[in-house]
Amino acid sequence: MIAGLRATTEGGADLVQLLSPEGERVSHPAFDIEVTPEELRGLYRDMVLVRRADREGNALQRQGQLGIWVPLLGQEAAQIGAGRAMRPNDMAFPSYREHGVAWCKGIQPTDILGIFRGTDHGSWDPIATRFHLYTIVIGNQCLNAAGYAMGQRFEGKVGDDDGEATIVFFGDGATSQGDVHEGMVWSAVYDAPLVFYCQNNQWAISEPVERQTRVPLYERARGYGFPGIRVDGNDVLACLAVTRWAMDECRHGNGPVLIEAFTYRMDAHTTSDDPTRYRLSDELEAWKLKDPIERVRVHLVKQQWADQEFFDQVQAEADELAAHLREFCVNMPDPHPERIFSRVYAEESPVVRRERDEFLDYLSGFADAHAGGER
Amino acid sequence: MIAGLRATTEGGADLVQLLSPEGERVSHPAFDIEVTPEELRGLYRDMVLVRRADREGNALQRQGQLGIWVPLLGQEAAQIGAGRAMRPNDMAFPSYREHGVAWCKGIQPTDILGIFRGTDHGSWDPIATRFHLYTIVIGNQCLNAAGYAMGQRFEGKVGDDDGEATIVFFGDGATSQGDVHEGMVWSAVYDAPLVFYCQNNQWAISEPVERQTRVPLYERARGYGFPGIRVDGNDVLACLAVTRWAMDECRHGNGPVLIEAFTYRMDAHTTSDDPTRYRLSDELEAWKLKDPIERVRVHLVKQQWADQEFFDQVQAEADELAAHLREFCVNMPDPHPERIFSRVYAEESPVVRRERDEFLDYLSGFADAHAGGER
Amino acid sequence: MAAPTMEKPRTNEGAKVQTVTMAKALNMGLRAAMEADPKVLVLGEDVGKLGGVFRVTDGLQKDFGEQRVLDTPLAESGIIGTAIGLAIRGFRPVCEIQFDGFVFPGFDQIVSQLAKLHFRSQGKVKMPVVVRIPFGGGIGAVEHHSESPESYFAHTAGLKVVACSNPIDAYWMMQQAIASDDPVIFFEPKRRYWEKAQLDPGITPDPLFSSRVLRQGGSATVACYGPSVKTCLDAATAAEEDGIDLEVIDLRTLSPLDLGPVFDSVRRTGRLVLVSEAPSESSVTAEVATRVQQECFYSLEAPVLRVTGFDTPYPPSKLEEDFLPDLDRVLHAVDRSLAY
Amino acid sequence: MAAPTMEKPRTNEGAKVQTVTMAKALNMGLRAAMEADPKVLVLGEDVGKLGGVFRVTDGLQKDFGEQRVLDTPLAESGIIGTAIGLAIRGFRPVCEIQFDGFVFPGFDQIVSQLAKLHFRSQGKVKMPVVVRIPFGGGIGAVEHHSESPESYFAHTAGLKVVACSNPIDAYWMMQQAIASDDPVIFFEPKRRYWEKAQLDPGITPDPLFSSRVLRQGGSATVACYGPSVKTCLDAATAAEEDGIDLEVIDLRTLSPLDLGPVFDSVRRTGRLVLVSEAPSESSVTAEVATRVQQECFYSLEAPVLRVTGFDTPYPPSKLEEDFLPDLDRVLHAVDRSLAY
Ligand SMILES: Cc1ncc(C[n+]2csc(CCOP(=O)(O)OP(=O)(O)O)c2C)c(N)n1
Ligand SMILES: Cc1ncc(C[n+]2csc(CCOP(=O)(O)OP(=O)(O)O)c2C)c(N)n1
Ligand SMILES: [Mg+2]
Ligand SMILES: [Mg+2]
Repeated sequence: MIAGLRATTEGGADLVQLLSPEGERVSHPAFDIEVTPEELRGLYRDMVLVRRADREGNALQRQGQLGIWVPLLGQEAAQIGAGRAMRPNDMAFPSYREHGVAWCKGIQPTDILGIFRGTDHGSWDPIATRFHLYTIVIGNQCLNAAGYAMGQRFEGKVGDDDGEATIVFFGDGATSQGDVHEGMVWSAVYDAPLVFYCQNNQWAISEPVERQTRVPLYERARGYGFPGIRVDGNDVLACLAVTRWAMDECRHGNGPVLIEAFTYRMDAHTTSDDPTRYRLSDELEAWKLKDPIERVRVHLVKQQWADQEFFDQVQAEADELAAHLREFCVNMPDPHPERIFSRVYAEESPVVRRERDEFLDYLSGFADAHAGGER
Repeated sequence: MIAGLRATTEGGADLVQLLSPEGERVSHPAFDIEVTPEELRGLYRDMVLVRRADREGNALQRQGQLGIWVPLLGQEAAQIGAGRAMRPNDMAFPSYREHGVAWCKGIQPTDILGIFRGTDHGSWDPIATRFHLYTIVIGNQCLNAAGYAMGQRFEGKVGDDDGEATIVFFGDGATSQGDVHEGMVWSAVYDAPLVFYCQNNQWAISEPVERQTRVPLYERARGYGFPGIRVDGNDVLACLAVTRWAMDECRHGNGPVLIEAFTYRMDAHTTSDDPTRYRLSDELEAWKLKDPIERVRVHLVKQQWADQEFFDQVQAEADELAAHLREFCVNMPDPHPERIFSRVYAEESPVVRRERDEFLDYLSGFADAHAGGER
Repeated sequence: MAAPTMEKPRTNEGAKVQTVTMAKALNMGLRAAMEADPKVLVLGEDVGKLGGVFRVTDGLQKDFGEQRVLDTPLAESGIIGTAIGLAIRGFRPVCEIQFDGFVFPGFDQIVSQLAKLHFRSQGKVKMPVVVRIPFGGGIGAVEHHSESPESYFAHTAGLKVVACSNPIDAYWMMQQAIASDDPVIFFEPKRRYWEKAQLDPGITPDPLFSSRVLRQGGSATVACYGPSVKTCLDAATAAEEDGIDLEVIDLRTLSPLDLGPVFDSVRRTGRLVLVSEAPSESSVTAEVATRVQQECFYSLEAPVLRVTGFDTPYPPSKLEEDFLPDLDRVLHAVDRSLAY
Repeated sequence: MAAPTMEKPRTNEGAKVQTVTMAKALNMGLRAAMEADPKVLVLGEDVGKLGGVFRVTDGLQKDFGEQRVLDTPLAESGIIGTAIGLAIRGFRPVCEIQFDGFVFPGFDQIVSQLAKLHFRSQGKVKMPVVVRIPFGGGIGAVEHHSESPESYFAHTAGLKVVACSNPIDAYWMMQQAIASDDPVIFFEPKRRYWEKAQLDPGITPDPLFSSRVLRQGGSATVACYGPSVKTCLDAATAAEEDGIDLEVIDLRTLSPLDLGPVFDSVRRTGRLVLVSEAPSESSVTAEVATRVQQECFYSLEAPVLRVTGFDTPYPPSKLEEDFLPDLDRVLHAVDRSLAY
């Protein structure tokens, strides 16, 4: 790195934190919230289940059941905090790692498998669930989200406490893309009710965040004239509080807002990646001490808000979820070749129709080879 | 406009100014410079000549000698100030309106005509003159300039007072483009010796600057971690001082820097444009009081740094330049059809060769129609 | 579900016949679509107060307001990318790209999102987005203002691509494109903006994705689109004097191609000349030629020939008369075809 | 002035023969070019410490330092746009685009600047930039990682476009592309990265912009490039058993096309099948077909046929075996051609 100093594990003085890595409640002048024991148990459960599903996804890939898996390990608090800050009418635009946000929007982990098994490009209904399909081309979704949020505004759905808002997820690496910039320009100029939620997990594959910026990413917002906040992305309470505030700002018409959730990618970039080639295990060890789930568990115990039975039950639920996921995955049927030509357009194209007909005709010449697959 | 208030003619408290519209010297704590009478006369002469050439370009277009003209009227100080801040080894990347910067880099106004007459896409040598060809696709040049500046750094040409630097010109509208953002990201991360020189002339064709941003454009720099300065773009001394400082910062290795030259496009966007459709003449009248040349003239007179003879002589020079420009323009030969196929590649392509041979052969069938044109 | 409009477009019976330029016809088409559906938005650079640099959106912001006709920030990825988001929200955005050469900063959003979202979501997300692009040369402009980028889009699965060639088509095709639930890249031949025709809003137009025989003839077939259509019709008129009887087909839709009429014609004439301003390599004309030699193999009496812009960057405008296919070059190719 | 290297490439006489994968051969080619010229830089995402997601740049940063092998910020327009600036400054940048589908954010800089600066400046500015793109399907990847975007570039005047198909070509073509003073879009068939061949650095390679007959035969000609070359060679082997003798041509250069060997071959065989993973509409295979029907009109005994990816977005990977041209589909097309 030519410029800048690397101090990955420290978020700096501006970091909003409500629950320390040691499980202590910290107060914050601007973003404090009250949580009930039940709420906190719910957040804990979310994180444990999401992590379990994530680990199962990883295992399924290792066993050849998935082509690739994109782990969220370490980012559970950032995602569950943000996800639980959303209201049903709020819209989310994920990148490709937001299995935790998906969970909060009611997308089943099984719905996500198809992308990574290669049977579909995303199977859920983004309109009905208000959770857009995963976007793989880095940064694209920031503009799509800006447009959607502009639409919320144009429809008069913004301006009071019943307003709607949108949240878009992207990584630290993504901040370099022109589309993310343009998304910020548009949102600022059109007062779009959009929360830019950057999970700074310190790495863009092998590149540390210093390859993308000299200064903390939340400061980017200043240049556009809207607030930027850095939150402890491993603190589910802080993520919840800050995102809830930001979404509320937006639904009241005071958007956009940038949130930088300062977190860490504890696993590889994807199952195809080998992080030992570019980062030291020390770093991972330091971050393990800030584990997003552990601090909640400690706090629940300290406060006597949860007993062993609760933890056991969550564990059992997690195991069940994982078993279900595995069961579902190994039984997923291969798609039928006709699927190649399916719904390319709303109004079918004669070109696609010709190619489909010719190809199916060609296939019918083979007695059995291509018999399988679901239509 | 949904957000923001428009106060076009006011640059705000942070505006760096050294010469008021009334021709009074103003001192500035950070950017003051000493100029000799001779220097100031030189700047005056530059601006008068450049304006005269610009007006002649406009007239030539009106008379059908040029296809289009892009006037710089009103931006003489912004361009001459920046242009005269450059050293011979410094590189400049213009957009399409920088006839004044071109002048400072030794490009003759006649060299520019071909682009607007349609005989070439830029006739000067960007390597020898260190003035890149005009870039028409908004924003592209910011990345090209960042790369060039990185190259200066990689070659070890940065780090002391003999260092080199690069300056890139773009408009207020351009700031919305992804490429401008990426140029800032790259320059910041690689400490590129690059001055981003935004001429905020208040308009991007028909769109006021509020369509691009909520906050002053110079604040954009903060988000990338380098300085942003707003200078009175109609004050040639302030532009010179701030740009000289910024270039020096860069050549010493402290780049990049963003300068927003707060100015006004006093004419149409191009000769094809009709600004009466979108802006009030009041605005123009207000800006006329801030004319970049007039204030220097007043100052020269007040200080008794120039007499009538000087002004007459500059006027005569200007008229001569205009006459030469006109003479040159009307005598420009049309290019030969072979030029279509000329130097598409460094190593000729057989496809282009075939098409050229076939076409010239085809043309030779016409006795005279296509005889003209210079090879 | 197919867009309802393709088969039975809305007709404006009772509206009166008038002489209009293509720019005006496009404006009227936009206006009709905006009146018919409050979800239709227009976005682009200078489309509002100025009415677009070609005045195609003239008066729309005044009548429909700033929330339906948006002067956007200056960035094409932003225009396309937000239009996609608006479409996800249920709007039907019509984007204007100011000139052909400026579509490229928005190319990624077009190829990666606009073209793919319907397929990706298997129809759960519709993309009724129109991208209007004034295209082609002949107006004496500087670089990047005279290009013919249609092949990039025709090559992109998931997009539909059309080009109008006259005011009447312009009026109808614009409304049909906006009514389509698929993304349509809509090419407008800018040097034909000021040509006039009698527009009868009472008729029933042809479907959007269809080509059309404009002139019947038996000597050879000439297929073209956009700005070249007038050139080819003029060439046909000139050829008539030499006893050559050209059939002229306006392709109108470049993706999907509607080649039925071309095949029929070539089966009769045995000869085909394709005309386009775009560079030839890996282009739409190459696709048409390939399909025709395949489908009309036994009918062709000469190879399919092309008259196109050259495979060079667009030249300085003093050379564009040479660069662009003109009447002489078309006739020269016809002669070559007939000589086989 | 032509780049000197095309005719007389630098040979490494004395270097020893070894068995290498294509990924390794590319790595060796890059290394040789970097050793030969200190102005050669490598830039891209993850090309440094990681050595690229396919390890093609493995070890280069370690040996040449961070100023010659740059892990760039994550933005493709930035990678191409700064490479252009570096080229103006006199460097010879080699950009890596991580996967085919991610070249589009950089498309504008490629089309508007990289392709046009030489022509714009009439040679005063050279653009010796190589853009490496791992392309094609068959690796079971998620969306955007299996595309074949070569036609977009072949259609763009001012660019040169090549595709290697085997380790030996990979080694030489990479060096030749870097030595070229023109911008070269360099396609690497990613599913062939791990295939091996014996590399003899002592030989004199073919020129970069040339196609090559890989297998002679008289029944029909099959022309292909990149990942399809192996498929076609396998098909030829299979066809042999049925007494069908296929001539297989590796096009290698997609722009400019080097069709002399194809014309020669078709004049002998009378039949041509083109194979490519890219969608067919307005593509490179369309261009080849069009040129061949024009140049070999009287020799063709069957229309030129194409076996390509379909005109649909790339499907979920469980379907890619069906999407991609395979041995059976190639032979099926050969049969259809022979049936004419
Ligand atoms: C336009 C584009 N370029 C490159 C890639 C390949 N790629 C996938 S993820 C990734 C790194 C992203 O880093 P970041 O934005 O920090 O998100 P994270 O993966 O860390 O969540 C890259 C380079 C891509 N998907 N899209
Ligand atoms: C990518 C791109 N989009 C659109 C245009 C058309 N266009 C030319 S100049 C201009 C406005 C530029 O405004 P600004 O950046 O403020 O510069 P100014 O012309 O005011 O100097 C537009 C939209 C273009 N040249 N390039
Ligand atoms: Mg990251
Ligand atoms: Mg401006």
